[in-house]
Amino acid sequence: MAASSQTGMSITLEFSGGAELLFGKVKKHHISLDESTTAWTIKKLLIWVKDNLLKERPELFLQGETVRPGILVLVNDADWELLGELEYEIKENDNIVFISTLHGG
Amino acid sequence: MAASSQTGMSITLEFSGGAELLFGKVKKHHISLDESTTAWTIKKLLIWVKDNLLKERPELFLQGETVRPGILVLVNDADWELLGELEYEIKENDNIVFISTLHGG
Amino acid sequence: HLSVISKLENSSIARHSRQLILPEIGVKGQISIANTSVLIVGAGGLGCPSAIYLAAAGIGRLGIVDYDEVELSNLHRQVLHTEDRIGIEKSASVTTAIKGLNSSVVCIPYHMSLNSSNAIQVIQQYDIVLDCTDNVATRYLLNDACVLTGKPLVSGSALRFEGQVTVYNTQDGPCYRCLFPIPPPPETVTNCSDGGVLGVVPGIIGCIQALETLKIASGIGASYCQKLLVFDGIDGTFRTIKLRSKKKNCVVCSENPTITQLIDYEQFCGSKATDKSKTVKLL
Amino acid sequence: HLSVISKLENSSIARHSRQLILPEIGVKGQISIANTSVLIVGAGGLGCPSAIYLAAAGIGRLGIVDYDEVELSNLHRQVLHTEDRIGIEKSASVTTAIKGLNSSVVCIPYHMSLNSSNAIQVIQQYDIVLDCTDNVATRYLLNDACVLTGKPLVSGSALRFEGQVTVYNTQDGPCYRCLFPIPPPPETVTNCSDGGVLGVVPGIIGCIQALETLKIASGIGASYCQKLLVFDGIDGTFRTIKLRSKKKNCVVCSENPTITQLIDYEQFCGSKATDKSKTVKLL
Ligand SMILES: [Zn+2]
Ligand SMILES: [Zn+2]
Repeated sequence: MAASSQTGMSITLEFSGGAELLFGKVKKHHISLDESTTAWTIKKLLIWVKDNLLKERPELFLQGETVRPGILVLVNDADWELLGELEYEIKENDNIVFISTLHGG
Repeated sequence: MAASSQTGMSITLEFSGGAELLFGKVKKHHISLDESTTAWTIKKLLIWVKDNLLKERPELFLQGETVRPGILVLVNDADWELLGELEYEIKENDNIVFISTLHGG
Repeated sequence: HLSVISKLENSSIARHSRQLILPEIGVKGQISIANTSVLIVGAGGLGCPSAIYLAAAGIGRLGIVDYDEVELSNLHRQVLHTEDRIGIEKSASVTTAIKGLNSSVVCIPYHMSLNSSNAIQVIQQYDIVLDCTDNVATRYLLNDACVLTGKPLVSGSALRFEGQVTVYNTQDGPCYRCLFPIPPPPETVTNCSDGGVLGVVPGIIGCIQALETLKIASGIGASYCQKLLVFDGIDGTFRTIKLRSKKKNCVVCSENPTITQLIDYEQFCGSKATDKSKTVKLL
Repeated sequence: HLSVISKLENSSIARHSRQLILPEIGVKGQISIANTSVLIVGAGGLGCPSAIYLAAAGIGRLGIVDYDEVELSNLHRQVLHTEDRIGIEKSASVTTAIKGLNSSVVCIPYHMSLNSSNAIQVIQQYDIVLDCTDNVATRYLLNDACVLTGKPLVSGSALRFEGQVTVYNTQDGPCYRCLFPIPPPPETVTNCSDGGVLGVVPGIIGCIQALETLKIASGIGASYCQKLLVFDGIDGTFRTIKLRSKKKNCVVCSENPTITQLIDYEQFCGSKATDKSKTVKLL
C-alpha cells in the first residue's frame, strides 16, 4: 500500500465520558499519522496527541507516558489490555477511543 | 475471487421482533449461497429462505414474492429501500436483517 | 394553552439546577422545555416512564390519554400506578403521580379512546406527541393526525424482551406510512397480553422516548429521526438503523396526499384500537 | 432472610402474568426472582428506576441504602421521591414508593453510609448488589466487599448526557479493580452537582441495571459481564465494549489477593464517600 503510507495513516480518535472537554469539546477526530521509520504504537500516539490535539491541562489526560488512571482505551471496540496496551501497533483505519469512566448517579 | 465463489457466498441472516419465532427461534444464521449464473438478489434470497430456513407458516413472513407488510428489511444496517429492495444484489459478507415491527406498549 | 414564560422562577432554578448547568440545555433550553406541551397517548408500560421523566424535567404541560382503568396485571410494568389505585382511570392515576413529583406541571388526563373524530382536536393543542400505545390502528391514527397537524411523533414499542424507538414527521424525516404503507395482517400482530413483556423493557424504551422529546423541546434535536433504534434485551444489544427518506408518493405526508382527513383506522387495519381483542370483523 | 418459596401464589400469577408467559422466564424464572434479594446502594438517579422496576418484577427482598435526605434539586431525576417527602430520608422515601406499587416485596431501608466497618455485614445478606452511587470511594468499597462475599455487582453511572453499565464479579469476568487498579486523581472526577446531568439519562441506565439484575436472578445471565455499555444521549449511540478478563495479579479478585479485608477507601481514593465535597485532606 505505498500510496496510503505516503499520504500517512488515517485513523479515528474518539473521546467520551468528559475526556472530550480537554479536546475542544470535539468527540471525534479524523487524523492522519505521518509515515515513520518506527511503528506507530499507542505510546507514540499519546505523545502526538499531547503535542497536536490536547487543548488544556494535560495532567487530566496523561500521567507519565500513559493515560491517567480512570481512562479506558479501546481499539476497535476492544479494551487495549487485550491488545498489548502501549505497545499496540496502530493500523490504517483503526478506531481508538478514550473513555473517561463516570462516577455520578 | 474464484476461491470464494466456488465455495459459495457467505452471508449472515438475522431475524428479530418475533420473526425469529418462524425460524426455530434462531436469531442469527450464517449461510452460504451456491454459485449461480444469475445474481443473488434479495428476491431470489427470499425463495431460498422459504425453501431452506422457514420452519412454519410462510404466510406470516412472505406475501407474494416479497416480505409481508410490517417487516423491515435491512442490508448492513440500512433500510433496503435505500438499496433497491428486491432487486438489491447480495455481496459476500452482507448482513441482512428481517425485523418484525413491534406494536406493544 | 400555556402562557409563554420568558424567565425561570427561583423554585424552578433550584429544582433544575443539575440540568441548567448542562451547556446543551442552559437557561434557554430550560425555558424552551417549560414552554413545551406534550401529549402522551397510552398510560401503560411506555407512557409511565415517559410521563414521569418529562414531568421531572419541567415540561410545561402534559396531556395523558388512556381509555382504560388500572388492573393488577398492569403493575409489573406500569410503575406510576399503585395497588390502591386499581380500578381507577389510568390517565387520572398518572396525573396523581405527576402532581406528587412536580406540582408545577400542568397535567391534563383524557379518559377516552382517540379516534378519527376526536384526535385532531386533542393533538392540535400540543407541540409533541408520544406514541405509547399498544395497537396498530391507533399507531396509524396518530401518524396521520400528527402529519395533518404538523407535530413530531416520538414512537416507542415493546414486546417480550425487545423494544423499538423512532421519531416520525420531523427534521424532514419519514412518517409511519412512508415505512409501512400497508398495515400488517392482523394475525401477525402480537400484543403484550398474548406475547408477554418484561416490564423493564418498556421502561428503557419509554425513558428513551422522554429523552428524544426533551432533545426536541430544548432545541438539541432528535437522534432517531429517519433512524430506528432496535433493542434486544436478552442479548443486551442496541442497533441503530438508517431508514429511508420521506416517500415521494406517501399517501399522507407527500406533496400530493390522497389522505387529507382522518379515516376509519380499525377498518383500515382490520383490528381494534385496543390490545384486548385482536381482530375486528370486516362487514 | 427470605423463606424460600417453591410455588407462586394466585395473586403473584395474576400480577406477573405478562412476564410468566415469556419462555425465558416462565414459572421457574419467576420463582427464582421471588427468591432473590437485591441490595441497591444509592437511592438517587440510578437507584430510583432500578428499585421500582425490580419491585414491579417481583424481586423477593430489596435493601435500599442511602445516607441522605430528599432535596428539591433531586426531583429532576430521582423520580420515586415526591415534593411532600422533601426532608425525609431517601431510603424511607423509596420504600414508601415500592410499598405502593408492590406490597409483597420485603423492602428494607438503610439510612446510613456504607463503609469498611459495616459493608460486609449488610452485603452478605443479599444475593446481588447494585452500585447506584455517585462517588469513587464507595465504588471501590462495593467492589471489594462484593469480591470478598462473592456477590455479582451491577454497576451503573451517569453524568451530563452520558451513561455506563457493566456487571462485575460474575460469570468469571473481571472486577472493578481489574479495570481500574489505581483510583483516578480526585481532580479528574466530576459529580452530578458540578457537572450536571439530564435526569432521564440515569433513568435509562438504572432501568438497564434492573434488567441485568433480573436476567441474573432468573437464570438468563447478564449481558454486560466483561463488557461495558457506553451510552451517549446527545448522539443517541450505544456502544458495547469487550473488556479484559480477570487480571491474574488483581489485588482483590485474583487467586493470591493482597486485600483480604476492607480498607479505608476515602484515604485510598483521596476523596470523600459523598458527592457533596470533592477532596479529603490526607494527613
Ligand atoms: Zn409519509
Ligand atoms: Zn479483580
